[in-house]
Amino acid sequence: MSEWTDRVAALVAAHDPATTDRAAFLRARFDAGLAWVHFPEGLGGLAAPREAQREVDAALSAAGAPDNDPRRIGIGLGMAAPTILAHGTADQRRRFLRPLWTGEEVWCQLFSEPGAGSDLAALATRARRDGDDWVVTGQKVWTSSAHNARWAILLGRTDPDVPKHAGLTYFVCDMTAPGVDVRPLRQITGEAEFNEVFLSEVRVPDTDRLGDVGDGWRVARTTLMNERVAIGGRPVPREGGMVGVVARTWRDNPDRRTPDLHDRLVALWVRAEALRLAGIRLRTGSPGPEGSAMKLAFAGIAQALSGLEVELLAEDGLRYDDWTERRPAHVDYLGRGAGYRYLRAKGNSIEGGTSEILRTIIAERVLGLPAEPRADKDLPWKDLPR
Amino acid sequence: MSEWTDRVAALVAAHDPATTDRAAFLRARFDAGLAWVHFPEGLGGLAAPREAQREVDAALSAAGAPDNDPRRIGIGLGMAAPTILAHGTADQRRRFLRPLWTGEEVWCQLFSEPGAGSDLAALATRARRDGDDWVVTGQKVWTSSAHNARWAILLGRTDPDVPKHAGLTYFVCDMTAPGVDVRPLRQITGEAEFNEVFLSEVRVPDTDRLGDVGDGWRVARTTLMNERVAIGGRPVPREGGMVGVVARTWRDNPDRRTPDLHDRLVALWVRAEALRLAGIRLRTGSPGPEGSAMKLAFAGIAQALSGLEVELLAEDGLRYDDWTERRPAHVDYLGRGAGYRYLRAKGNSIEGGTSEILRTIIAERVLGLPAEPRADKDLPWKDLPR
Amino acid sequence: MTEPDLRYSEVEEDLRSSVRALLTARAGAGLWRELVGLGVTSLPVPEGLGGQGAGYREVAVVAEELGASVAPVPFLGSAVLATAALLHAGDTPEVRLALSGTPVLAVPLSSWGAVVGVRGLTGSIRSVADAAAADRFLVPADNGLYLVEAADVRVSPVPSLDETRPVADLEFSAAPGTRLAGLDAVRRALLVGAGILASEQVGVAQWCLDTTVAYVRQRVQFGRPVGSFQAVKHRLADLWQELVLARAAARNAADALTTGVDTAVAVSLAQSLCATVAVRAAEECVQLHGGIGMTWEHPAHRYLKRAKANEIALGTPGMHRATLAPLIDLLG
Amino acid sequence: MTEPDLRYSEVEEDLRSSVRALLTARAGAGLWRELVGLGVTSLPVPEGLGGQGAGYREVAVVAEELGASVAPVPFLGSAVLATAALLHAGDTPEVRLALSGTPVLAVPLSSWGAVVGVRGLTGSIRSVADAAAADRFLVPADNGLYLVEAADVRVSPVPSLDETRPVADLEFSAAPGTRLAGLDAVRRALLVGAGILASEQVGVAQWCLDTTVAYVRQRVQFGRPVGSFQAVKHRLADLWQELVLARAAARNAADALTTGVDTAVAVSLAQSLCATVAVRAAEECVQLHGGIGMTWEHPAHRYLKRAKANEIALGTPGMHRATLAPLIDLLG
Repeated sequence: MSEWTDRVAALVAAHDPATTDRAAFLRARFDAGLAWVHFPEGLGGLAAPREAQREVDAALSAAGAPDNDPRRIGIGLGMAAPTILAHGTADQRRRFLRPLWTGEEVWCQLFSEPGAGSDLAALATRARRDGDDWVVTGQKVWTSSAHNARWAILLGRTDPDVPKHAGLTYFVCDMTAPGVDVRPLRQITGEAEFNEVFLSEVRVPDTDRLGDVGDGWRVARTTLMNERVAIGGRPVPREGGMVGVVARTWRDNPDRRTPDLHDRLVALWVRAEALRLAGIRLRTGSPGPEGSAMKLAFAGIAQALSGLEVELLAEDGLRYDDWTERRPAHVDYLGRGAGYRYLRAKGNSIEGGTSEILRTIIAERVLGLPAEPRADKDLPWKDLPR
Repeated sequence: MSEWTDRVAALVAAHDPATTDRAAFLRARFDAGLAWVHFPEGLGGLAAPREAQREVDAALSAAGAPDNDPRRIGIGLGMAAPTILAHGTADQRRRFLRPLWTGEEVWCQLFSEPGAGSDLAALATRARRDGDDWVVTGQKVWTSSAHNARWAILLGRTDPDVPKHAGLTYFVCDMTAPGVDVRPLRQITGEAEFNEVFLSEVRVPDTDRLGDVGDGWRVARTTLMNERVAIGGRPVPREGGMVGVVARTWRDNPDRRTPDLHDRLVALWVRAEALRLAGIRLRTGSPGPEGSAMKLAFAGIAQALSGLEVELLAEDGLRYDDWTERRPAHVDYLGRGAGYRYLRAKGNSIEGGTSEILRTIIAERVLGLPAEPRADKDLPWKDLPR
Repeated sequence: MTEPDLRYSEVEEDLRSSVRALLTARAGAGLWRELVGLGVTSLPVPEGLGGQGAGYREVAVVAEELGASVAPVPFLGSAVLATAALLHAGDTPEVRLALSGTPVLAVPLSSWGAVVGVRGLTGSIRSVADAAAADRFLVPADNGLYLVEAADVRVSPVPSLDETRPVADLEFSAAPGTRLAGLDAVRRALLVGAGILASEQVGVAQWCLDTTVAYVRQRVQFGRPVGSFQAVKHRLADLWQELVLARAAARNAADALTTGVDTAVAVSLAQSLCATVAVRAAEECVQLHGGIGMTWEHPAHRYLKRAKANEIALGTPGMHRATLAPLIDLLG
Repeated sequence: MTEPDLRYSEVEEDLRSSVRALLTARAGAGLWRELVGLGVTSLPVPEGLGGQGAGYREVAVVAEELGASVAPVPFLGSAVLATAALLHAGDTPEVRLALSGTPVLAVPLSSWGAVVGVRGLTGSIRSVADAAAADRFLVPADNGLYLVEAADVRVSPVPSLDETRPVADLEFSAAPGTRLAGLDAVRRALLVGAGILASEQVGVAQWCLDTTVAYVRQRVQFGRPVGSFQAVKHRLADLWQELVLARAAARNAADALTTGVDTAVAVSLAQSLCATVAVRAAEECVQLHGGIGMTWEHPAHRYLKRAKANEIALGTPGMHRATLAPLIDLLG
């Protein structure tokens, strides 16, 4: 029909998904420029409009082609890849993007630290130059996939004597290198979704630096911008997500209903549906600043709904499905119990930008309210209060 | 029975309330030290414990004695009197306190300005020294009773070249002096409870200064502290105040009830009753910082209740009782309609310290959280941004 | 379910600009005539019936702008409620006659759900919006909707909480009238009215937010703009976020009134949200203006009164949640 | 109505200090024995029955401290619920026997209002708090409350949302038991339990507030203590204000349980408020700790889980509002 279905047909003809090894097929797909069509030729794309991807994916899916299990490699696809594309050298793009996309190499992100959460730019992990290498020492936290990852994107402090944003440099870190110690971080749900990563004198070759020395904050903004775009971007059916789960619990438990819970549930259903509608406006309109409202509202609604579900379940709400310390590949809101949902949803207003930070962003960038007086922007990092 | 009933009996025997002129009786009561027993002798009191007043009042009331209509002279009793007692000269106390207490002279307060609300210390009304007088020019606002008042307590700026708190002086201002122009200020309720007061070259004799030149902020703190103590200080019966009014509307309108309004009303009844109980703890315990919580909670509850009442009244909630621009002597929550209550209650979180200011006070003085960095405390007033 | 179109089209944005220009230039008595002249009062009326042949999406845009200016015009009572009832009644000479004037639907503005008619056009109806502007009334009676000349009705204006949309009491004593339709026309009018009112509420809320933001940017206390204080910033950010949801819901209601898809859900969804957001925005506007927001002189109070009256109008949020529950299979 | 005494007496403050000292010094298995030894588990039991002859005001102070430390002891199930039921049953040898051990009331912890008993001591009861610690159970059966030896009950612990107050399922197969009282003893126990739970919730909330305040005072981000940011300050001020109301309500419930004046109103008033305040305080505690509050290592999660489980325990806030409404003549 279109150029895209033709290209897919050609790929599938040359590499029959039924008989081709999965990794081999994905490599062939990458080489055909059908991995992410908006990427440049030779790097998995064809410099085509991003919108064409949907048609390509649909045609491949119809042809029975395997996908690259995007949930498993979300950080690579969503954060590392756009950053490498924007700031990497030709060598770095060639080396990293293909196995990243095929999933042969998993990526993780070494940004947050115990002392640098919302104030990421204050991070303390030190990277000292030593010949052709950098020697990295510090502690990172909230790292998902670290235990499966081959590579990490890493922000380190290369100059403590300049203001905090100016002393950062962005690296690619080999997670198999000596000195990288990954430890599971157990959460209030009982699971260990994330890790702490201790870096002791880890050597990173200068060729694995992404962007200029001291330009790490600018490079990281590419990463973080792509993180935020990902939220609220997908079309969702009515009652998709948490509201659907709780509505089903409601429908399944007629004897547990009370007028109080009823009015609150309908009010939350309304908010969830309005959020879905706002998502439609956001996707079909100009990208605008509504994205941060989506994440803020999403967290509030998910937390209120999951809290209500526990209340509704009464004597069953007092129980928990499983306290085993598991290491799940992704968050399983739908497969787990109400208590899990309640606890895990508490993270929605912390991870990927706290609700407090989002409110400040909205106030300043959307509403144009003045920033607070700040003393920490111009002082040398080493002189900042901690 | 007690010393106090004896004293009351003696006063009543000497000045039979049934035959004595009201003002004469009140003057006699003042001279007998039974006006405010905790004030010094000769100034309407007997240097007695404040608690004794309740017994005195009860005995006088039982004897049919007139009172001094405390609602009409609230600012004099509640704010001017304690300030004059604490900071006035012997002459000033003698001159002002007796007619203040008897109600023969009404007092008002000239503090707030259009540009100095929450930030009262930034006020701009200028007081220049001229011989034995001060010449005062400026604009004051939110002045209740100004149109009936004989005297005002006034804060003026006597030195613009020092930081804002240091350049203020506290005066007593004759409201009949030339240059004092009182204009009613209409509110969103339609009433003009308050006034704007324009001061043009008003001459205030230096003998009417209260406290030292430049010490006005310290004197004003006495006034403001007494303002805040007044709130939440009286015993209230269950369903006293706004909650009782709205509960009666509920009981009178069975056909207008909905499950939504029902749950909200009971929840607000709970909060109102808990606030009343907290008031009991506050009164019977040490005075502590709970007072600011009382005002904060009071405003929120009154606003939510009055909003609910309008909703409950449905087609009657669309109506208003009276838009006439009246000049009431006090707020009449119970005598007016639901719409009035809704609108007037909006002022509860603004007047006498906004809810925002109260939250900051609680956070810093009760919880011990750090103050925000401030640039306005040390700059000369004239150099402050405006 | 295909996704609704919730953007503002270019045509709709042009319409918004003309209405806004008119509202900025004009106030007072002539405004309604000018709006009629511009055609914005007959948008959903087919061209064949003398209207613009547009839809409720466009009506909603006008309602937003009228909300943002709390314009004292009988748009809701006449161009929305009465017109919707008349369009439901079908094309008759009486309907054409009524559409050519300023008809007003004679129901208490608080109506939602059941409509009790006057018996034999004798009786009274309280708190009718925009009644003073009417040349004819559409009156629900026990067996249908009747057209009654305003001259045959005793109209008693009452002091209204929202003076920009005054209500009045109507009295009928065996008034002469023509039957136009069944009472389902009234139910349709209330549905349309509630859906369009959501956009008006969005307009009210947006004005309150914009005005508050502008004020706290320039108002200085403690040597800083009030709008640089974090608690103020976060509250306004939350309000803006609520408005993002409310606008999506209001647009969805306007679209559903036009397409006829899932209309009852869309309308009650929007009313559950938008009424509350408008009240909250207006209350924050008064609060964050401090003393000046409590004065008669500042416009904030007109928005507060409109928002609060609108919260009662055409069903409270609680009533709309109760309406919604069975439609979305969430029974109590 | 004379005003209730809502202060903490000196005796109560002394009691608080001893309990707090014990909780600070001790943890783990021996804690319950030490509490028993201190006499704080038999406060409302008359001296003639081997107790302290104190009242529910004192029990409430202990509950506050146990809440503030989320101590994993069977205080609620045994020293509050079971003791209240036993005291209602009157002085019999069986009651004396039960009071000398660690009896537990065998109802789902979520119970409020109607209690459905097991039929002929055969059947099951789910989600019973503190069951694993019981030496005897007080079991509601169809015609009264029975004393059953724990050895005659199958106790199956289940994973609990709040691991500091684990619940278990009980199974009875024609268990031998002695009838102690009618089911009104259970209703009395639930009333006492709900009233005392309010004080526990105040203790939970106070710990969360204190811990959060301490954290934001020392945690620096953007070159300032997080606690100097106005939005954080105002939220904590609001939380403190809620806690002032909650504490007044909880004290009032404890006082009413002691005096017997207006008890049902006082208990449901307190539960309507305190459960919500504790959850809110715990949620704010997690949120304002940021990432560290989401870890298993930090104690915040134990308070969150206790607060949330307590919100269900002995009637949700909504159920207590429904109970309260007719008592205060606010019918729906």
